[in-house]
Amino acid sequence: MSGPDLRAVTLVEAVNLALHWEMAHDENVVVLGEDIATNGGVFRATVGLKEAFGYKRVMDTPLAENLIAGTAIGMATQGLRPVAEFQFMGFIYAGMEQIVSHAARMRNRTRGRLHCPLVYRAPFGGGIHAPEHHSESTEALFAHIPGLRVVIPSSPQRAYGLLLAAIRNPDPVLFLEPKRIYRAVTQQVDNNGEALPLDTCFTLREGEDVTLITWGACVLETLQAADRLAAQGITCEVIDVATVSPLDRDTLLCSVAKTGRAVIVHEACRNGGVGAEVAASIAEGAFLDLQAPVVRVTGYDTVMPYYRNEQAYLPQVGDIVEAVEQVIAL
Amino acid sequence: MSGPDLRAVTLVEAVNLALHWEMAHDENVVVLGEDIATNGGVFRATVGLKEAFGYKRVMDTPLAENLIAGTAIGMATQGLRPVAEFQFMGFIYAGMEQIVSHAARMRNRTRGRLHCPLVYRAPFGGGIHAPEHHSESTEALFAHIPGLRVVIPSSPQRAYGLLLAAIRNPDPVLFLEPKRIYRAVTQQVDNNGEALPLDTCFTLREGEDVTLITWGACVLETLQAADRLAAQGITCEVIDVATVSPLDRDTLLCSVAKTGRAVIVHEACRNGGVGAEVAASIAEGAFLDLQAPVVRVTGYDTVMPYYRNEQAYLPQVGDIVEAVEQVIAL
Amino acid sequence: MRQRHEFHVDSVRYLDEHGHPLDDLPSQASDTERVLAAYRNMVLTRTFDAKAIALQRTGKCGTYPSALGHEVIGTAIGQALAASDVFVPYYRDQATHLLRGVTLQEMLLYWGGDERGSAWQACPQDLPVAVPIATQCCHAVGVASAFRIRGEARAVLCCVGDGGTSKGDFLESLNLAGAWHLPVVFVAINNQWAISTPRRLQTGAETIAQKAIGAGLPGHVVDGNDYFASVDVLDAALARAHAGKGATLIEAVTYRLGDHTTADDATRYRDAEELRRAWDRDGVKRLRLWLHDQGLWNADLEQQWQAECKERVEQAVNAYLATEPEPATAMLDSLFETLPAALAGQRERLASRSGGGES
Amino acid sequence: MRQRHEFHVDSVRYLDEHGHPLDDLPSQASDTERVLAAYRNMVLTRTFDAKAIALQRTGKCGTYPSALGHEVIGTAIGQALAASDVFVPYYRDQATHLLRGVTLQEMLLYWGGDERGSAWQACPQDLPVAVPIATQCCHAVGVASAFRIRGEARAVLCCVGDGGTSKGDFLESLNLAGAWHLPVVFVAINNQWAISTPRRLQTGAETIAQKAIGAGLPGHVVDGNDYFASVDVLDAALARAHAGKGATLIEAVTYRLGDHTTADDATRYRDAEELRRAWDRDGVKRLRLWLHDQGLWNADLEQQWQAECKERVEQAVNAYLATEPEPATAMLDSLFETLPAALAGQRERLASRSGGGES
Ligand SMILES: Cc1ncc(C[n+]2csc(CCOP(=O)(O)OP(=O)(O)O)c2C)c(N)n1
Ligand SMILES: Cc1ncc(C[n+]2csc(CCOP(=O)(O)OP(=O)(O)O)c2C)c(N)n1
Ligand SMILES: [Mg+2]
Ligand SMILES: [Mg+2]
Repeated sequence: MSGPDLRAVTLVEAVNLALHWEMAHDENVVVLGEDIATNGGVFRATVGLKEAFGYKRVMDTPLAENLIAGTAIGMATQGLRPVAEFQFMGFIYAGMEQIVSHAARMRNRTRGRLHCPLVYRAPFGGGIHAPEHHSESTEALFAHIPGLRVVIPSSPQRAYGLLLAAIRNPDPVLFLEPKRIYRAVTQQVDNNGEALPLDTCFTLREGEDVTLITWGACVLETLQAADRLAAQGITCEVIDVATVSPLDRDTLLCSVAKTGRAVIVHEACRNGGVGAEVAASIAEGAFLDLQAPVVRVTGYDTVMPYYRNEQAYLPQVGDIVEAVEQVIAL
Repeated sequence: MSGPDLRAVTLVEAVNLALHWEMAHDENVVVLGEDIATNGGVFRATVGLKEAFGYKRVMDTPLAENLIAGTAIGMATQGLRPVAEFQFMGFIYAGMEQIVSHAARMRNRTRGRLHCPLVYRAPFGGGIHAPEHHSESTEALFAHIPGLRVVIPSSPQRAYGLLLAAIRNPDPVLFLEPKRIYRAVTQQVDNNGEALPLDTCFTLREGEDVTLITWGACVLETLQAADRLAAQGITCEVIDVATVSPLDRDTLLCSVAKTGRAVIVHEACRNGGVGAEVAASIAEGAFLDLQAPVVRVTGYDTVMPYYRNEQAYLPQVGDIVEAVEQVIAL
Repeated sequence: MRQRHEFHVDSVRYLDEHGHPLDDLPSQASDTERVLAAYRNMVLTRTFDAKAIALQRTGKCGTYPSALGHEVIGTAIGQALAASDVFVPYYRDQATHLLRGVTLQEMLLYWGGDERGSAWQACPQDLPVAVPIATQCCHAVGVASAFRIRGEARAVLCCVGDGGTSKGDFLESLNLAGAWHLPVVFVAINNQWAISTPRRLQTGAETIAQKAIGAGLPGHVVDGNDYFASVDVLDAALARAHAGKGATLIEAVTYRLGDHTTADDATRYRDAEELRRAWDRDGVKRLRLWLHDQGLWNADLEQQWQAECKERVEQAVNAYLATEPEPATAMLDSLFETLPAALAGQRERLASRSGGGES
Repeated sequence: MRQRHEFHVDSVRYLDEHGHPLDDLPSQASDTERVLAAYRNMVLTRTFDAKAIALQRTGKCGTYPSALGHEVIGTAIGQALAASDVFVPYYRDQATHLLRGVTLQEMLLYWGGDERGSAWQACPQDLPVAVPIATQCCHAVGVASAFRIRGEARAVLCCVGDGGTSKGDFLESLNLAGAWHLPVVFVAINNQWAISTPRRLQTGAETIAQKAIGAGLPGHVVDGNDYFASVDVLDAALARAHAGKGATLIEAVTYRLGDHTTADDATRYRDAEELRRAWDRDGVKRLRLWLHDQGLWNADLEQQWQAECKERVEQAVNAYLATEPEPATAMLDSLFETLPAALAGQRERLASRSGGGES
């Protein structure tokens, strides 16, 4: 090819681009899910794949998430690299037994004889005025499952690079796409098939006073909060965790060693969210560095309200700013 | 009745006693699950119920956990108080969608029009030399679900009193029974129908130097560790969390305000376990009281090994002692 | 040595596409009041439906699933159910909800993103709309079990889409209904599509009704655009349930005449010609033609009723639009019967923020 | 206007309880070597089974599910499968595993609480034992899909218990097999019990085979204690799958002659008389009688073969008992292909503790 294939794309387009790239370069990659072939996915993430790679490799399934999860496992044990879509994260629970009891365990169970190089994709999170069950952020349920990676991109570039890494990874990855920012920004992506590293946080912004730790759509509000705080002379280090499990504690602890303060931001409800693990890890690992308690800015411990009240549930820029001011004041 | 009906019972017998009491006193209580009627449950927790209350109220179901979970919801919306058994916690995942998306949400969804006064019982935890999937401790998955209570007894008395409370509770309760200690000890239980409070930690032992926080079967090793440490002149406050969600943070914070140190013990794997929430809550809420980092003694971040190696996975008394010595040294 | 075990399902139709009887009509056809009430409910549903879509298009309502094409079977279900029965819906049962007494305003609140839209006053035991496909089937057998346990001669009717019949919940529930002889009627609303997935990709079975066989239940295919066939089969199945004779699966064949929801664009995956042919089989038109033929209906009555429907819908829309959102604290207040102490702080925080919006 | 859609399943038997043909035997009966190999495998399975139970009773093995009563169908499956096919077992398929090349020692390791018991050398593509009931059915359709996608003429055979046929996984997978014309054969091993739950409480259906109908698949009932009937139906179903003609459901009727597992006591819930009658229908005895009648087997051969089985099992037990447990670090080493950095500390901790036992 001549020169880089640069494209200005949204996050969801980057997902689509990565799928196209990998299907073209690895014939073992197949895609399955509800409405993903002919319709191209309800969010258009898989559009064009069926036309490019045929119905054999791009499969509309019957409506059964447990079946989708389990079929992908069966495929993966035979050397395919299935990328299975849950139409919304709110419908992943029916697939839980397959994910927890099989996808995450097949390699360990068979001492490496069989393994599951598969990706489960699901749009997740609230803020798009959707009906009930269309706004889930339950990444914590999966982060607790040994053998499973949970990866969350928060920009088009990271969506592209991390999805390629996820598909190439020899072990199962739950790839959660923050649908609130599916089309929020456009970024130049070099369509060169280069993956980004898994298991690694991305430091989006360096700062001295406080470490802001977040992932997914909340990266947006967190960066905005960092801007506002910069105007007040407070510099924030902003870290996108990206792989929420296994957790790259080193990057987090290094940052807190420098700043002495941490604020965690996530949309999921607080109790038992991934923020709890992050906070516990920092509180333990950076005990002597901490000048203030690790604070969490999160959703409330309740069901995501229907859309008239969903903004009242979601962490806002002001909440993050307030939390930072609080920990700085200590 | 004349005088108290005192009985020396094991934990699993206490469960059985509470079920008998409540079925006798509330005709809306019904029991369902696999092998629970004629066979009396694979652990004998439901033995005698079918004979006492008939097959109409004590139902052997077909083999389908999703169905069991959902059927109980339907029953509960019509005023019954179903107590549904998952034969092992390792088989609860198929019921996850019903639990997360319906049991925990029905009241909120209908603004109180319908609600789910039901109990899901499941034996959980390892250490009984069982095959794969029979040793799960994934309470964290459920603790993160708003609208659901997660209750774990750790003695015959608490099994009796908490199960009564769970059945009478107007909202769904996941009642996890630590099967490793199903028959470990016998305790006098007064079969008087008196419930114990939910949402409340139980302080099993008072101490000054460190707070040991645990639940379920690990209460046993934690108390043993406290004994050993007492011999070294270290006094431990031992708290049985009992209701792991919603979490009684007040009791925990009060204790740490006194001791300045906390060690959390649980059998589930560490990453994203309930210990993370406990640690994060203490690190935030007792920041100024803490003289040492909050430390967790837990299972490893892996699938519970088959039984030849399960003891290597499970937290041992020595691990707890070592952790306490560590935090005391700081 | 081979032995054969034989099974069957039947399929039922009474009216052709022009509203002409193909056969003697069932006795329900002579209940003029019932038939007219049915027709009126179909038109009301259709009027509401069009309005809800319009509201969504102008940002005044959330994603909405049109019931266009479901009016006949939905109405037949609403009529067949006794008030004391329990209806377990999926999310495209507007026609039935109306007959159960759910108000237009409640329906608007629900799709307008307000939980109070499920706090139905008129049918407090009916289950709310189930969004996770087929999950409601398990609730239906639970409700039916409750009736059986208490010895009540009540029945449950549960709807599920053709897509939903592929999901374990439906199949497991059907099986339990058979094993426990439960008073439940499952109606699989086969509208030929599950979003973009055509019926033929859901299952290799010739009919959905035959899924009853694996559960040991009777199965019927009915033309869900044929009001008389629908009421006939439904009445019989509910009578069976009320009499303690067990469960039934009915496949109601119809067609989703609209997009899947307002978030969907069916032209991406659906043939215009197929849609046109489906309109020829529209059951509302079919019943209107029959009523005309009987002299029970005419253009004037139609115009009057349409005007009345518009008026009712308009009033409901106004009431809906005038409804203030709940305070943000509502998100915690119905989670448990009593707010656990652990959540008190969060409630205070919500209460202290005006509306909970951006600060 | 009513129409009827008709369906059927058939049921097949060749031998009566005394090993006497009820009909002309299928061609497989003339393949003496195959029949003798089958009988030998049944006896080996039964010998192993008794030993595993004895080991458990003396604390040398974990909870073990006896295959007593499953030897015939399990052997027939093992013979019907081609080496290049994939077997997707549940947990009572010892007879089949042996024919796939799984070693007695591997089986002991597995039930003895050692993960290496699933690292099968001889059949690396077969799926491991599935403990969560019916979940393996979804894997089976996934494996079959992989074959179809790659255009390979290989087939998958998946076993599930009668209890397992109530679980969504089985029903969903059956449906997919029908919708996608997958090269998969499901064998529902109907041994009349799911722990303490009798077959009649699992489903109201007269047969399990008829669950095929709802998926648009052919269904067969076969006497799973009748070797000839079993191989006949299995060979045909696998031939169908290999030829790309789609999936089949076979209900193999047998009886669980033992307790559910060594942790169970079936006398609590099962009638002694029922068990006695089931022994009359034992398929191993039945085949032995037939072999005797043909002059292909006799008491001497029986004694020799039993001795050989005992010897093989004894050797495997010795090897098993001599196998050191894995080091504790093994619990992390196969979790991922490469240990993530986040787990390095935990691995160090495990490595630093001698065996990881109590300190
Ligand atoms: C468990 C689950 N998976 C996916 C979805 C997303 N979804 C909503 S409707 C739908 C199609 C349903 O089709 P069908 O059951 O035929 O009902 P219809 O919409 O045609 O009335 C899907 C896939 C969902 N709501 N629940
Ligand atoms: C999902 C799940 N639920 C429950 C169990 C516990 N359990 C193990 S075997 C069994 C009965 C299975 O019966 P069946 O499918 O008929 O097989 P069989 O044991 O009779 O061969 C049960 C309930 C399990 N292993 N998995
Ligand atoms: Mg449909
Ligand atoms: Mg069985």
